[in-house]
Amino acid sequence: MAHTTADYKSEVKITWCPGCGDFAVLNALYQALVTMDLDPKNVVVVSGIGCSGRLPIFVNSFGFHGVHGRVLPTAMGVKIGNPKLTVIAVGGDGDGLAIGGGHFPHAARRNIDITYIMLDNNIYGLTKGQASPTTAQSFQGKSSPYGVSEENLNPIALALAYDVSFVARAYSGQLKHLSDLMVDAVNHKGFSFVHTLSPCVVFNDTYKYYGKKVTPIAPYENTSSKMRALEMWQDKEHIFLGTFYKDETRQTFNERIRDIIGQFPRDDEKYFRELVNRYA
Amino acid sequence: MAHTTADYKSEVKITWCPGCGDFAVLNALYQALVTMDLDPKNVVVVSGIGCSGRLPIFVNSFGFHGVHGRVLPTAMGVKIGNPKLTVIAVGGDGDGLAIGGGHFPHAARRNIDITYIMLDNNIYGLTKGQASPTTAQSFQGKSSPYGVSEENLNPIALALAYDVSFVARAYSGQLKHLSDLMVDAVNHKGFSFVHTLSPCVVFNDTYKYYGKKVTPIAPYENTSSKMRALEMWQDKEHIFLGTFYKDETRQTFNERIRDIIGQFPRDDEKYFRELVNRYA
Amino acid sequence: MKDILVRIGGEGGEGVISCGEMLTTAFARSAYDVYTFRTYPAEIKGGPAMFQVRASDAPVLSQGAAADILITFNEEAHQLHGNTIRPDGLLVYEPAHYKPEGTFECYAVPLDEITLNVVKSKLGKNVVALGVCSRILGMSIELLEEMVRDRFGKKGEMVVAKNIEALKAGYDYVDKHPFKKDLPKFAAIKSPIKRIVMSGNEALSIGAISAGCRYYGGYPITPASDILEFMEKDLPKFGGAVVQTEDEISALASVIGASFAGKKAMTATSGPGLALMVELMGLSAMSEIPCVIVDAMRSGPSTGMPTKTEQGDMNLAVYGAHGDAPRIVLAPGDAEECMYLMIQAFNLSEKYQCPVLYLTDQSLAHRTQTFPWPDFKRVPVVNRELPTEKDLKEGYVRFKMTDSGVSPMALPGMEGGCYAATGLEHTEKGAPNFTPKMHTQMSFKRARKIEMASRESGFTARYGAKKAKIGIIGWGSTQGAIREGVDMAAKAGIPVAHLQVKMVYPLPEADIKEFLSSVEQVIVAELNYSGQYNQLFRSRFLLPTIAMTKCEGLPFYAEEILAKIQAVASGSEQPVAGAVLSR
Amino acid sequence: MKDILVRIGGEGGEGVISCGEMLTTAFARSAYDVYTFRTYPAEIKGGPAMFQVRASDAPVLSQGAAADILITFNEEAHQLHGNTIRPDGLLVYEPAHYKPEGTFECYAVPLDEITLNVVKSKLGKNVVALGVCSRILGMSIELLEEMVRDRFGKKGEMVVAKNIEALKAGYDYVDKHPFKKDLPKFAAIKSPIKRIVMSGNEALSIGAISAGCRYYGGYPITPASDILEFMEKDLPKFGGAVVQTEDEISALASVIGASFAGKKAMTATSGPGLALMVELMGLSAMSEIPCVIVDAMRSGPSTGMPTKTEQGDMNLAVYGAHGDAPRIVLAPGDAEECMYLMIQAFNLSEKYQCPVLYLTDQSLAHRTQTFPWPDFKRVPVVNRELPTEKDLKEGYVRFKMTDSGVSPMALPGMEGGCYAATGLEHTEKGAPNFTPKMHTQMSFKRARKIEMASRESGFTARYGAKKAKIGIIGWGSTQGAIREGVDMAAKAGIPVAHLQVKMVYPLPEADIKEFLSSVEQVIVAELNYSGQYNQLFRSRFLLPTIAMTKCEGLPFYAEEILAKIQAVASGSEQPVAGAVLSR
Ligand SMILES: Cc1ncc(C[n+]2csc(CCOP(=O)(O)OP(=O)(O)O)c2C)c(N)n1
Ligand SMILES: Cc1ncc(C[n+]2csc(CCOP(=O)(O)OP(=O)(O)O)c2C)c(N)n1
Ligand code: SF4
Ligand code: SF4
Ligand SMILES: [Mg+2]
Ligand SMILES: [Mg+2]
Repeated sequence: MAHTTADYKSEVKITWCPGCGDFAVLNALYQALVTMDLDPKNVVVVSGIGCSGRLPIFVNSFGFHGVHGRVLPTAMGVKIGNPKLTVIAVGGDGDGLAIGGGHFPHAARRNIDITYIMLDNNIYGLTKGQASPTTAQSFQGKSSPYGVSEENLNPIALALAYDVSFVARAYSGQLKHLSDLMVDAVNHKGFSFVHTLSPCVVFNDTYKYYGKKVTPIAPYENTSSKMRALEMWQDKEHIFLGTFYKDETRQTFNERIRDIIGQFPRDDEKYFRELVNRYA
Repeated sequence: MAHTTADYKSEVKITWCPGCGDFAVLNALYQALVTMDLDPKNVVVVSGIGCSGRLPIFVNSFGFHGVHGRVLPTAMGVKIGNPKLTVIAVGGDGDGLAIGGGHFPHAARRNIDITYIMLDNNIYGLTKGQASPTTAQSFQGKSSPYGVSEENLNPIALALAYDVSFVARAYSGQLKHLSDLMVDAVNHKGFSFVHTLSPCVVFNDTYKYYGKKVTPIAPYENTSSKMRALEMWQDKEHIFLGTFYKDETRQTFNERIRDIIGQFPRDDEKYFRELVNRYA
Repeated sequence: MKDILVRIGGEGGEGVISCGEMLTTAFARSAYDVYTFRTYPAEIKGGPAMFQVRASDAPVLSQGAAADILITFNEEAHQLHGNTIRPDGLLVYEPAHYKPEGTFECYAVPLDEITLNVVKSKLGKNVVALGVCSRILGMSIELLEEMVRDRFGKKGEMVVAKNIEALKAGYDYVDKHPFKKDLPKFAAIKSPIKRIVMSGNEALSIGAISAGCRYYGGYPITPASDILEFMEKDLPKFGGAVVQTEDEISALASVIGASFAGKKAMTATSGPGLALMVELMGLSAMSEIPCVIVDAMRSGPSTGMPTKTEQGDMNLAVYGAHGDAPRIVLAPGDAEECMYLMIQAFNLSEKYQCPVLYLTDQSLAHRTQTFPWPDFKRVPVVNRELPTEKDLKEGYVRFKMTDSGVSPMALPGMEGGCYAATGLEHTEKGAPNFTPKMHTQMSFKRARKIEMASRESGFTARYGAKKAKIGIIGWGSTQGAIREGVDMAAKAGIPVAHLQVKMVYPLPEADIKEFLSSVEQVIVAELNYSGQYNQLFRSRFLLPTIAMTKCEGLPFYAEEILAKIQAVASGSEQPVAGAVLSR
Repeated sequence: MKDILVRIGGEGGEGVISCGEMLTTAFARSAYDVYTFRTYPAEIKGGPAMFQVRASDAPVLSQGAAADILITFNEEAHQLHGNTIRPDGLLVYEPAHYKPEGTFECYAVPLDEITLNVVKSKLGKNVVALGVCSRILGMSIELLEEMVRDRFGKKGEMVVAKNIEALKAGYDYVDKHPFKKDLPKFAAIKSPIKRIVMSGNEALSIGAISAGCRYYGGYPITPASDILEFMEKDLPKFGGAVVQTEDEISALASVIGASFAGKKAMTATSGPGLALMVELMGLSAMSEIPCVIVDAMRSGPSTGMPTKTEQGDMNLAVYGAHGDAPRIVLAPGDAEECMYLMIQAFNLSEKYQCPVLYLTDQSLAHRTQTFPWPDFKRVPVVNRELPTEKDLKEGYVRFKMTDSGVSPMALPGMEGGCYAATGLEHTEKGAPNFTPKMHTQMSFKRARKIEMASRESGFTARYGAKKAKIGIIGWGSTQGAIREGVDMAAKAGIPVAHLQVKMVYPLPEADIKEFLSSVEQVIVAELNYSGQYNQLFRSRFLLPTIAMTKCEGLPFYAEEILAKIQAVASGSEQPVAGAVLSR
C-alpha cells in the first residue's frame, strides 16, 4: 500500500513561527516522500542546528539532528554506514555556509549520493536575527546595526565551482515545484544540492522580494552546460528557479568504495593471516 | 637606504628538502619585499601549519605561525588590529582547502586587504605524503593506495565563485613572474589571492607536469571580466599563469570599519555616560 | 524590610517581557533593588512567556521562589505558574478567560476589555497590566508616565499618548476596584545611590570596553549573542572594530591575531562554541598572546538546553587543552561583578600574556540586577609589558626567561622587535626547538605565570560567619542564592561561613586555606551534574567535601541552600571520603 | 640473561632506519624479544636519524639507556650519541670520517669503502652495516639473507642479489677483523612462541579490525597518520570503508554518522585534532551513539613538538566537553596491549553506547615490540544491544530508562524503530525536552553507564611486590619503564608494588582501593608537566601522592623510575599534602 503524507509526520509539535518558509519545505518533503513512496524506515533526514535544523524532528523516519555546521559529514557517515538508505541532509544558510562552509566542497568532490537541501532564509533564525552569509549588505539587524559589513555569498555559484553534480534552486513560495525538485534531487545519482529560498517571516521577511525576483529556468536550457549555468549565476536581474546543472556520468562515492572493496573477495581469516604475517 | 634581500632573511635554518618548490616562493617573497621596499617591522607574514607554513619563520619581519587551517582569520585579526601593517598570509593546499577551506569565502566577502599566497604542492607535505584536495585522482600514495577517491578542487574556481577581488596564479618554476605577481597582489586594494604551484619534490613531484602545462595569460585578456575568467577556469587544456580577475572598485574591510567608527567622533567619556544611562 | 516578588505570565508576543522590564526600571528609579528572572519558550516565537521581578529596599540576592503577586495574561499562565503563588498572595486574572480558586486572593482585572476600550487594539495589554501593577505596588503614576515616554518616545507622540492612556486605564481600574491584601508600598525613596539595572551580558560588555577592549570577534550563540550585538552597536563608538566571524574558531583566531598586533581583544560564546576554541586556546597559551574568552554557559552536553542555565563548562575551561596549556579562569557572581571582574580579566590576560576564560551562565547573562552607577576607576587598567628601547636595541628576546615567567612582548611596527610567534615549542628568541631542556624550561615558564596569578589577591569574597562548623564554597552566578541561604540558616540558628571564589583557576590558595581553617565541614555548591569544581577542589586540598549539585537548567533557590545546610547540620548528609593506605 | 642495546646513527636517507628495522626483525625471528626506539629530525627530509633496538631472551620492558653497541654512519652521529655508549661498550665507526676516543672499544669499519667496492654505489651502506651488526651479534647469515629476500623480493632478483652481496661483505669484514669485546651471541633459539614485531599504531589498527570496525574516518596528523594509512590499505579487505576527511571535525562527524547507521566506526588523531573533536564527543555522549577515538599523543600544548612523546592530553580526554558528557578513556601499556585493549575499546563503546577515547602516545605509536602471534579470541567481541521485535512493535523507546542506563538502539532500516537522534536534551522517546526532571534523569542515565563501566574488571595490572611501603601508579605507555624500574628497585632491596591503570576514566575503584590498601605511599608517574592523572586520582581518593612527572618529549628511563623510588624510600621526596580544616 502506498504511503500518505500522514505516514511521514512525527508526533512532535512543530515549533516554527506561523508563516515560516520552513513549513513549505517540510510539506514539500512529505509530498516528495509520498511521490517516491519511500518507506520511512529507509529514510534518514540529517540536519545541523538552526530553525531549519529542527526539520528531522518533525519527520517520521530516522533522523539525526546533529551539531551546528556538520550536517554534510554526518550525512556522509550515515550513507557510507548503510548505502541502502536514502539520506537527505537539511540545514540553514548559516549552518551550511558559515560554520559548515568548509564541508560543502568536499561533499561535492566525493559526489556522495545524498541530497542537500539548504533552507536559505538569509538570516540566523534560531539565534534571533543576526546576518548570515547570504544576508544583503543593506540589512540593518541586531548584529548589523550599521548594515552588514560583508558582501553576501551566492550558494549556486559555490555549488558550481565545487562541481556539485546536481545544482538546483527552489522557493518556499512554490511548493509544488519545490517538491518536484526534491524528487529529482533524491533520484539523482550523486550529490544533489537544492538551494531553497525559505524566508524567515520574523527576522528577514523576503517573501515580497523573492516573489518579484524569482523566474523559472526556461525548459529549453541545457542543464549539462556548465558555462550556461555560470552565466545564469552571473545574471544579477533574475533569481532563477529550477535545475542549473546536472551530471549523472560521474561515479558516486559509494560506487567508488564498492569498487575498492570489490577487489578483495571476502575472506577475513586469510586477510588477518596475511596482515599479521607482515610483522613476523 | 633601500632594503636588500638580506634584510628579510631570518637566522633560523631552513628545514625544507633540497629542491622543494617553497624555496622559490620564499625567494620570490624576499625579492618582492625588496621591490616594494617595505620595512620588515611593518610586515607580518602569517601562516598555518605545513611545510609551507614554516615560511614566516624564515623571514625577518613579524611573523605568526599559527595553527592548521586558520591562517585567514588570524591574518584578518592582525590587519584589523593594526591596519597600517602589510599582512601576507601563506599556507598549503591542505591548510587552505581542507581544514581551513571554510574561511576562504569569508575573507573574500570581507575583501580584507591582505594577500593570500597558497603554496599548492598537491599533497600534504609535512605529514609525509597524503593526498590533498588538489591531488589528482590517479595519485596512488600512502593514504590513497587505490588512488584518490575524491575529485580535486580548483582553487581558482573557488576564488572566482567567492568573488575574491584579485585572483592570480603563479608557479615556483617562474620565480620572476611569481615575485612580480606578489608585488601586484600586495599592492592590490582588497583581498588578493595568488595560487602558487609549488611542487613537493619528495612526495608528488609535479615539476615536469606543470612545466608542460603552464601557459601565461595573454596580455590582451580583460582582467575585469568575470565571465572570461570563468572560461579560463573551465579550460582543461591549459594551466594559466597570471592575473585572472581584478576589481579595485570594492571597499576593503578596513575602509568599512573606518567608516563605521568614523560616524562617532572620539569622546569616550560621553559614550560611557550614554551607555550607562541606557540602564538607569 | 520590603521584599516582593511579582511574576507575570502570558503568551510570547503579548508583551509580558516588556511589561516586566518597565516595572523593573520603575523599581530601580524608585531606588529599590531588583533581581529579575525569565524563562524562554521552546517555540522560536510565541509560546508561554514568564518574567518575574523581585524588589526590595535591601539588596536582593536571588530570584526568589514563591510569588507575592502573580499576574496572568491568560489561563495557560495560571496553569503553569498558579502553584507558585504564596498561599497568602495575590493573583491578578482575566475574568473573561477563567475563574481561578485558591487560598490566595483572586483579583479580577479585565485586561483585554480595558485594553480594547482604551487602546482600541490588543496591543497595549502589557501597558495596561503595568498600570495595574504599579498601582497595586503604590508607585506614582508620574514615574510610570516618564518611563513610558522614555520607552516609546522614539515612536512619536501618538504612540506615547496611547500608551499613557493605557497605563492610566490600568491604574484607574485598581483605584476603582480595591483589593484586600495588605501589600508593602513601593513609593519612590530618596537614595544617594543612583541605581542602574543591567544584565550580566550588558555589564560585562561595558566592563570590557572600559578595560580597553578594542576588537571583538564572535559568532552568535544563545545566551551570548547579545554580547556580540552590544559590541556591534557600541564598540565602534570607542574606536573599536567588531567582526561577526564565520564560526567560533575564526572568532578566536581573529582575536589572537588582533592581540598579536597590539589590540586588547575578546570573544564570547557558549559551550558548543568554547568546545571549538580549544585548539586556539592552546595557541594563545603557547605563543603567550593575551586573549579574553567569555563563556556564557548553558545546559549541556552537546546542544543540550540552549535557553537553560548550568555551570557545566568549568572542566572544559580549566582543562580544555591538549598538553599543558595554563590559563586563568574567572567567574563573576552577579551583574555588578560581571562589569568589574571583566576589567580584571583583561588585566590578568595582559599581565600574564595568557588566555583568560570568563565563566558566566544563562541565568547571570540574562537576569537583570540593580547596582550603583559604575565607577570605572575602581579597577585600574593594566596593559601588557612592552620591551624597552634597550631590549629592542640589544637583540630582542621575545620569550626571555624571567622570575615571573612574563617576558616583554614586542608589537608589529616596533623597530628591532621582529619575531615569529609560533605554536611550536621554541627558544627564548622564538625559534622552533624540540630539545628536552627547552621544553621543560618553557613548560615551567608558562606554568609559572599561572602560579603567580594564583597569588593575586581579591579573587575571593567571604560572607556569613567568620568561624563556623559549616562552610560553603561556591563560584560564579550562585553567589546570591548561597548568600541568601546562609542568611536564612543564620536566622534558623545555624551559623555558616561562605566563600565565593571568583578565580576558579588557578586556585587562590591562600584565601581558601584561610577559609578552610575557619570551618569544620565544607559544602561545595554548583550547578552541574558531576560537581566539577568540587573535583578540582578536592584534588588540591584532599578534603572530604559534601558536593551540592543541581542539574535542572535552573539556578539555585536560597531555600535549597538552606535545606542542604540543615541536612549537613543534622548529620544526615556526610562528606564523601577518599581511600585509605595501608598502615 | 642476554640483554643488548644497539643504537645506529647517521644522516636521514642513508638507511639508518631500514637497517635498524631489519636487525629488529632478525632478532624476533631468532626468538628474542625486542623493543625499538627512534628519533625524528626537524628536517622534513634528511637531518640526523637515530634508530635503536634493545633485544633480550627475557621480555624487554623499555627502550634502555646506554648503548652496548653504537654504530655511527658519520661523525655527526658520534657527536650526537657518543656519550650514550656504555663505558665498556663497542663503537663502530667509519675511519674515513673521524677517529674517536673513549673508554669503550673503537672498532673501525670502512662502511663507505666496502659499500663502494661491492655495490658500486653509496646506496647499500645500510645493508653492509646490517651485515656487520649481525656478525657482531652472532646471527646466522642464512637468517639475514632470508630477510633481505623478504624485504627486496618485490624489486627483483638483481636487487636482491646486490643486497645479499652487501650483507655478506659486512659480515665477512667482521670475520676478518675481529673485535675484542666479549658480547652475548644472538644465535636463533627454539621457541614455541611465534613472535611478531609491531608498532603500537599497527597493533591497534589490527585490533580495531578484529573488533569489527568497518568504517574509519580520519585526517592526517603526526603521529597518528599511519593508522589512517594502514586502514586505507587494509580495511577494504575486510569490507570496510575509509575516508580521509577534510578535517578532524568531519572525521568524527562521519564516524558518528556511520555508527548511527549501524557500523562500528573509529577515528584516530593527535592532540590538535582531538581539540577539534570536543564538540562532537559531546554529541556522541548525548545521543548515545558509540564511537572510538584514538589519540596518539604528542608534546603540546598547541603544535608543540609533533614528533615527540607526551601524555599531556589526559585532561582533554577525560574533561573535554561542555556540560557533563561522560565517556570512557583507555590507555594501553605496550604494543601487544594496543591490540587487545582496542577490542575492549570497541566493546565498551558498543556496550555503553558512549565515546571511548584511546590514549597512546608518540613513543608507543611508533616504537616496535615483539609479542606472540595474536589470538583474537582472547577478547570476545561485544555488539551493541538492539531492540527486540517486541520493543519495536510496542512503540519503540530509544532512550528507555533502565537499571544500567543502557537502552536498546534501533538502526535505520528497522521496522518500527524510527526516531531522531539529537544533541538536545530529550525524553525517553528522543523528543526535545527541557524540563528540570528530564534533564536530571537523563544526566543520571548518561552518568550511570559510566559508573557501570568503572565496575568492569580487568582494566588494571599489578606488578612487583604484593605488599610494600612504596606503591607506584602509572598509565599508558610508561608501563614497561616502570616495571623495569620496579625490578631494579627490588634488586636494590626496595620492594615496590606497581599498578598500571588501563582504564584511565572512570577510575576502576575496586582495584585501585585494593592496591592502595597494600602500600603506604603512592607515587603517580606520568609524562606531562602538571601531573594530570595525579590530580584526577587525588580528587577521588584524597591521598597525598608523590607526583613523578617528566616533560621532555621523551619516555621514562627505567633508571629515572629507580631514582625516584630511591628518593622516596630515603625520605628525601615527600608527598604533597592538602589543606586542613579547623578542629
Ligand atoms: C557551535 C555552535 N555555534 C553556534 C551555535 C548557535 N546557533 C544555533 S543555530 C545558529 C545559526 C542559525 O542560522 P541558520 O543556520 O541559517 O539556520 P536558521 O535558524 O536560519 O534556519 C547558530 C549560530 C550552535 N548551536 N553551535
Ligand atoms: C588540527 C591539525 N590537524 C592536523 C595537523 C597535521 N598536519 C600538519 S601539516 C598538515 C597538512 C600539510 O599539508 P599542506 O597544508 O598542503 O601543507 P604542505 O606541508 O604541503 O606545505 C597536517 C594535516 C595539524 N598540525 N593540526
Ligand atoms: S525565526 Fe524565522 S526561520 Fe525561525 S521559525 Fe521563525 S520565521 Fe522560521
Ligand atoms: S616534503 Fe615536499 S613540500 Fe615539504 S619540504 Fe620536502 S619537498 Fe617541500
Ligand atoms: Mg538561516
Ligand atoms: Mg600541500
